[in-house]
Amino acid sequence: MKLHEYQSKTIFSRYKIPIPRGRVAATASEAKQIAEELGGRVVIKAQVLVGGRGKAGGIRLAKNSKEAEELATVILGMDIKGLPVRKLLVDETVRIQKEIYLGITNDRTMNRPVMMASSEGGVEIEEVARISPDKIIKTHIDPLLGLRDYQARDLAVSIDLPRDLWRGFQEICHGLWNAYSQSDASLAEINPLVITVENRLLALDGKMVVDDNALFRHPDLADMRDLDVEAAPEVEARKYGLSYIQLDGEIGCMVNGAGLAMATMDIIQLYGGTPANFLDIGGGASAEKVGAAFRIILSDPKVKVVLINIFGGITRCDEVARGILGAISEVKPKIPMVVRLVGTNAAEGLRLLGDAHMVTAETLVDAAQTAVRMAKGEGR
Amino acid sequence: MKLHEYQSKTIFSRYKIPIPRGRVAATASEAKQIAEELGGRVVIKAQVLVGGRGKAGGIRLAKNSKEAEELATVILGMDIKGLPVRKLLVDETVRIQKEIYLGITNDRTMNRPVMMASSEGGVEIEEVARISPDKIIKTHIDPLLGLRDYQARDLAVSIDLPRDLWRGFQEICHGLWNAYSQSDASLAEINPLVITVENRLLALDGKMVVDDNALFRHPDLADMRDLDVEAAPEVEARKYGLSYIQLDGEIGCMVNGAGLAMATMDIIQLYGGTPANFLDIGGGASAEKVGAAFRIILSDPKVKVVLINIFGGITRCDEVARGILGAISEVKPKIPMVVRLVGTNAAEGLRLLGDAHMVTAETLVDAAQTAVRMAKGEGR
Amino acid sequence: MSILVDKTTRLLVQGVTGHEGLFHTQQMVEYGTQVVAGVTPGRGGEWVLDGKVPVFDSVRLAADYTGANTSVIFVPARAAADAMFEAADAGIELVVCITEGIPVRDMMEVRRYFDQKNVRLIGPNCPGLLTPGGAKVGIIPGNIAIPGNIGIVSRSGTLTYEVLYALKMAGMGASTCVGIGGDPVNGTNFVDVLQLFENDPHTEKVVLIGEIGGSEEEKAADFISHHMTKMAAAFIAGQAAPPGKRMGHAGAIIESGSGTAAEKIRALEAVGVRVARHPEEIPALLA
Amino acid sequence: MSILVDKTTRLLVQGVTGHEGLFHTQQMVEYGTQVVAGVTPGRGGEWVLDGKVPVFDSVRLAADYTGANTSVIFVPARAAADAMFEAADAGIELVVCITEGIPVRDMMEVRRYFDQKNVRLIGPNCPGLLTPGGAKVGIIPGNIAIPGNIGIVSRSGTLTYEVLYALKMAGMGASTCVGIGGDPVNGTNFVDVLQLFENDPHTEKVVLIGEIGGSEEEKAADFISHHMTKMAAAFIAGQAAPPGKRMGHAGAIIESGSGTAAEKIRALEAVGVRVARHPEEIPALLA
Repeated sequence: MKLHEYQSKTIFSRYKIPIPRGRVAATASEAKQIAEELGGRVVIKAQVLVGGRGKAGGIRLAKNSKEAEELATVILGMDIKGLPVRKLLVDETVRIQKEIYLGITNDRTMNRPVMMASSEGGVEIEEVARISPDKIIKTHIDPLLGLRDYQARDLAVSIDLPRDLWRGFQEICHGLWNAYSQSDASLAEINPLVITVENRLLALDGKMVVDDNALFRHPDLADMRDLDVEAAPEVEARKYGLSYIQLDGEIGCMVNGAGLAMATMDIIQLYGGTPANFLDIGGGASAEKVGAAFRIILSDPKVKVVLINIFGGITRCDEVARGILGAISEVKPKIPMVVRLVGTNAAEGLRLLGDAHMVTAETLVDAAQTAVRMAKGEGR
Repeated sequence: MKLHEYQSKTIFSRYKIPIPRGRVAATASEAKQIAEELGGRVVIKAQVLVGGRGKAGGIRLAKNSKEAEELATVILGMDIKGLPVRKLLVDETVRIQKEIYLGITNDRTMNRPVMMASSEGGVEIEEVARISPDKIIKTHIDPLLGLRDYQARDLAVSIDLPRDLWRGFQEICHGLWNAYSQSDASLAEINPLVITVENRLLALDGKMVVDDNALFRHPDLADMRDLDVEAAPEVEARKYGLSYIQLDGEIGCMVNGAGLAMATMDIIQLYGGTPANFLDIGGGASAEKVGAAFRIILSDPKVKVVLINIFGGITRCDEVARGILGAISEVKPKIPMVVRLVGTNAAEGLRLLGDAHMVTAETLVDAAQTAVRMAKGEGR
Repeated sequence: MSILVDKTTRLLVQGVTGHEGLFHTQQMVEYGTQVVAGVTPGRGGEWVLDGKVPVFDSVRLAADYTGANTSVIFVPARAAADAMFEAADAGIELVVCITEGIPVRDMMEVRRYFDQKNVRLIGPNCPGLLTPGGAKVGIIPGNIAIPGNIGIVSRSGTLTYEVLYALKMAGMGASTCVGIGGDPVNGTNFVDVLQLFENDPHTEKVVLIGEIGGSEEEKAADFISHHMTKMAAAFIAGQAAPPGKRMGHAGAIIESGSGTAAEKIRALEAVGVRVARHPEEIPALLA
Repeated sequence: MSILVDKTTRLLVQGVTGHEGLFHTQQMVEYGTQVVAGVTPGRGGEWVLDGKVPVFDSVRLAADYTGANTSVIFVPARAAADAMFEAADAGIELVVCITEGIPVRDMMEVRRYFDQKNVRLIGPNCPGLLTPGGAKVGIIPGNIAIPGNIGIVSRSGTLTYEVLYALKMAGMGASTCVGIGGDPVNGTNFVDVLQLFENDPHTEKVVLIGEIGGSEEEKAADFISHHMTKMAAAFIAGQAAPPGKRMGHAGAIIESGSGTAAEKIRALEAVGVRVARHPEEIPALLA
């Protein structure tokens, strides 16, 4: 789960990481008032969970509170990469001497977190990694020991930070590590971490991504979720324990198991079709779950055919077939469907569906080819 | 550093360990007032840092607040094993179904903490260890992992705790572990941990010992130190960076190094004398340090001779000799002294002291035998 | 005839009285696996499955009484890390964790501890192990595979069943099928299992089923190139997956442009592995 | 001729610019030890001792530039654990920590980490190592010992000097003297060092200097009885010490009636170790 800049920075400040003075605003008049409190000159930042806010005009400098109000009105009316701007962060302005980078993420090759620092801050770290990878200094953190002080110091040494800033930098490193590990984050990033002309370190921008699986330990973080970020059907799917991702194609997919769901998308593509989504219905296949899956798939107007691919292992295929029939009688989809059932009691399941005049297939190849043909309007 | 019962229980309650309602009192009228608040019937417990308070009459039950005041007056007038009672803990009374034991200490053989539980609570754990060692269940805690939940559960299983109390017991185990590790304790003990007739778990008595070396991380705990516990000269010695322990003998010792200080006591005993103290003056031997050491040794009226045993390694013996002479001219001790210097520039040091008419010795054997003879009034 | 589990495996089930745990314990017993004990704290002294399996309050007690050497875990995600530590500390040699949705931080701690203790962990978020005709430890349906000489290792669940079933339909059997799970941080990886298959005299060919995310398939390719003599075929799921999106499995994500199916297929083909275009093609590639 | 340190030791000093660190670095250099680097964060690029020893900001940099393989630590107690982790993570093989007063919790974490990494730690709260005529790593005065064939291992500082000096006065020399320190949780213990002496062809006899507290002397007795062929003498300090009081060293305490000098002497004598009544008796016992 991604957190907004203002949420991330609030968490950082709890861990003693210095951030600019500022507050979040939902209206232009709030923005004006905050600007007044901060002395007029402020930076107004759209709070949307996508990169490239600046280029899209979502970050603007206001010279006084009146201008702050005007700019806030403009930015609150924007959509950035499809996401509506509902909140603004109004921060004091800062005079910058230098921008550096500091972040933590999980390195899955090493099975441990890695802290990264770079003297090249203010640009995307992937960009730095591409152009000058030697400018990114990494130190892996032992998950049982946590960040050691010497590691933070080594980063300061390696990015050639002036010595009078080492102590403060080390404290920020520890703050970021504590914020990261105590929030079960998978990313915590300060970019840029600036050195002001007054020679202070300040976290100008912040980003955190939290492990969804750990939200049960963090009800406060779970409450921060911004539903605007995700497509509505993805939110709906999660309610039913379904894993759904919308794509651009024409063939809707309903599959049990994530690997098999990917393989189903792949084979559709292999035979010249385009998958409309990834959808894993998980274990079992109750009429309720299948029904919800149908509704979600069909909410995408691009879908021309639905391909149902179920491997009956522990779940018996005849039960799955009955679930599908129940859901269909409720949802009444108006587009064709291809069903492939395989495994335990597959024959019985296919017979039940065939009796209901559904298109059935025995192999994955057959199912995919049929779906592709039907999507192209070629009939079975 | 040992903490009082009331201090330990305050810390426990911060870690969600249930304790009886109650408060600390320094006067009888305070005790009366607390008893009134608690409904009259209370238990009054002397806060002294020695075992056996109960047997000494330091723990009494009051049926009402008037009796609480009377008993408080009595107990505040007591000395228990030489320690004056300056504070009382006034706790609500509790109806007890069963007493169990729960504690953590460091197992130096295993280099890790060990949590111990026993169904035999309310008596000293050493006593249980002697009589029925199989009644003490132990689980070692990995210092990098901390207490795992299954370990707490295993203890509950092993001491045959009723199942409906497991959850609460596990929470107390975690609370005690957190109190222990976050306070840098070397002992944290709940004895007894009682099951009340209402079937609740309650920490009736508590004991904590904190690692002196870690007090720099815990200014709040350092403030809890009770200077009444230690003999005044030991407190004085710590001020000067000296390590001093008073004993019952006649020969005062001043030595550099803990091992050599013990060996000096041993050899005095070997030759029929009795050491009056352990004293390690540490590295160097400035006139100030030596002077403080003299004053502390001489504050013990039993001391008849002082034996100074210095190994000059990095420190040169002639410098030590000058320090001794300086201190002597200031303190002017009236009892005889035997000085042994060995190592770097020992000859020069001994010459300086001999010139000042002090008894000098070259070997430890000689020094010890001379001191013993002098203590017995046999002259050199 | 197999790796990791067989008829001599003495299995203990953590979370045996839960809905999932009990159902799959029955399946495992029916398959012929020696399920010697179950663990559910607070339920010690009971028996499940009509007196077939005794329940203990802790892994240590269960292991002491029954000599269990392998454990399979069905406890909820929030208790799973503790269950793994409990198994490792009780001297269990092989721990198979079926549980899905365990926080990554927990798994990093577990992995760190297991590495150092030299206890083998399979999973989490995996279907477990099946040695057809020998033992079933986990949730792979027993009836979709027959004994044989093909070793299968996979990050996926039903996709693996698909392959096992396709092999069975083609009259081909498996020595052991190992589901290593779809989480970004897990225990045993492809290379570990390939090594075991390479050393197993009864495995003649291997099938690797990978997916997008991470670089374990690339490491497997490297291992195959330098250390394997046996024939290998593979399938990689996720060719049609978009970047930056988690495809169901926590580990199945293309990040910063790396971990794509194309890269993995290239790496495997470069070392002579035959990569199937779809799962049903696997039997033909092994023929 | 020695164990652990000799003329080939490439030594790095952590805390080299502090008062103690600088003084003892000079002593070590004068003794002939190869001190190749010092570390004080924030002082990298400077030189100490008239340009003899370069200072680095971190152990990793120092080790990379100078090939240091051994480190001696003089940093304050609150930074000592971090210094030990830093040394271990930088690939230093032998870490000698002189610092006194380190919290026990820190040392338990350090010990746990070092055990697993297989890095050798001597100390903390110890005088370090002296191989007379070879190298001095720590604070043992160089002039109180001569080269020879007696291995010495001790929990104490000045008491050890006393023994070294007594041996020198008797014309007897040491192969290596190892001060393992007086803390309750430390790195290398008696048994580890005895094992090294047993395997060292140039050590013919050993002296063990113990004290009250713990049970390392008993373990040493057990080891001597089963694994040592070389002659051993010992002295145990604290026969006159009262129970329940810490005698200066954090580890020197008789707790719950165990860890007494009498027990330890009994254990050693029972396996044929000659135990001196006082330190000056040692040379006679070895003759």
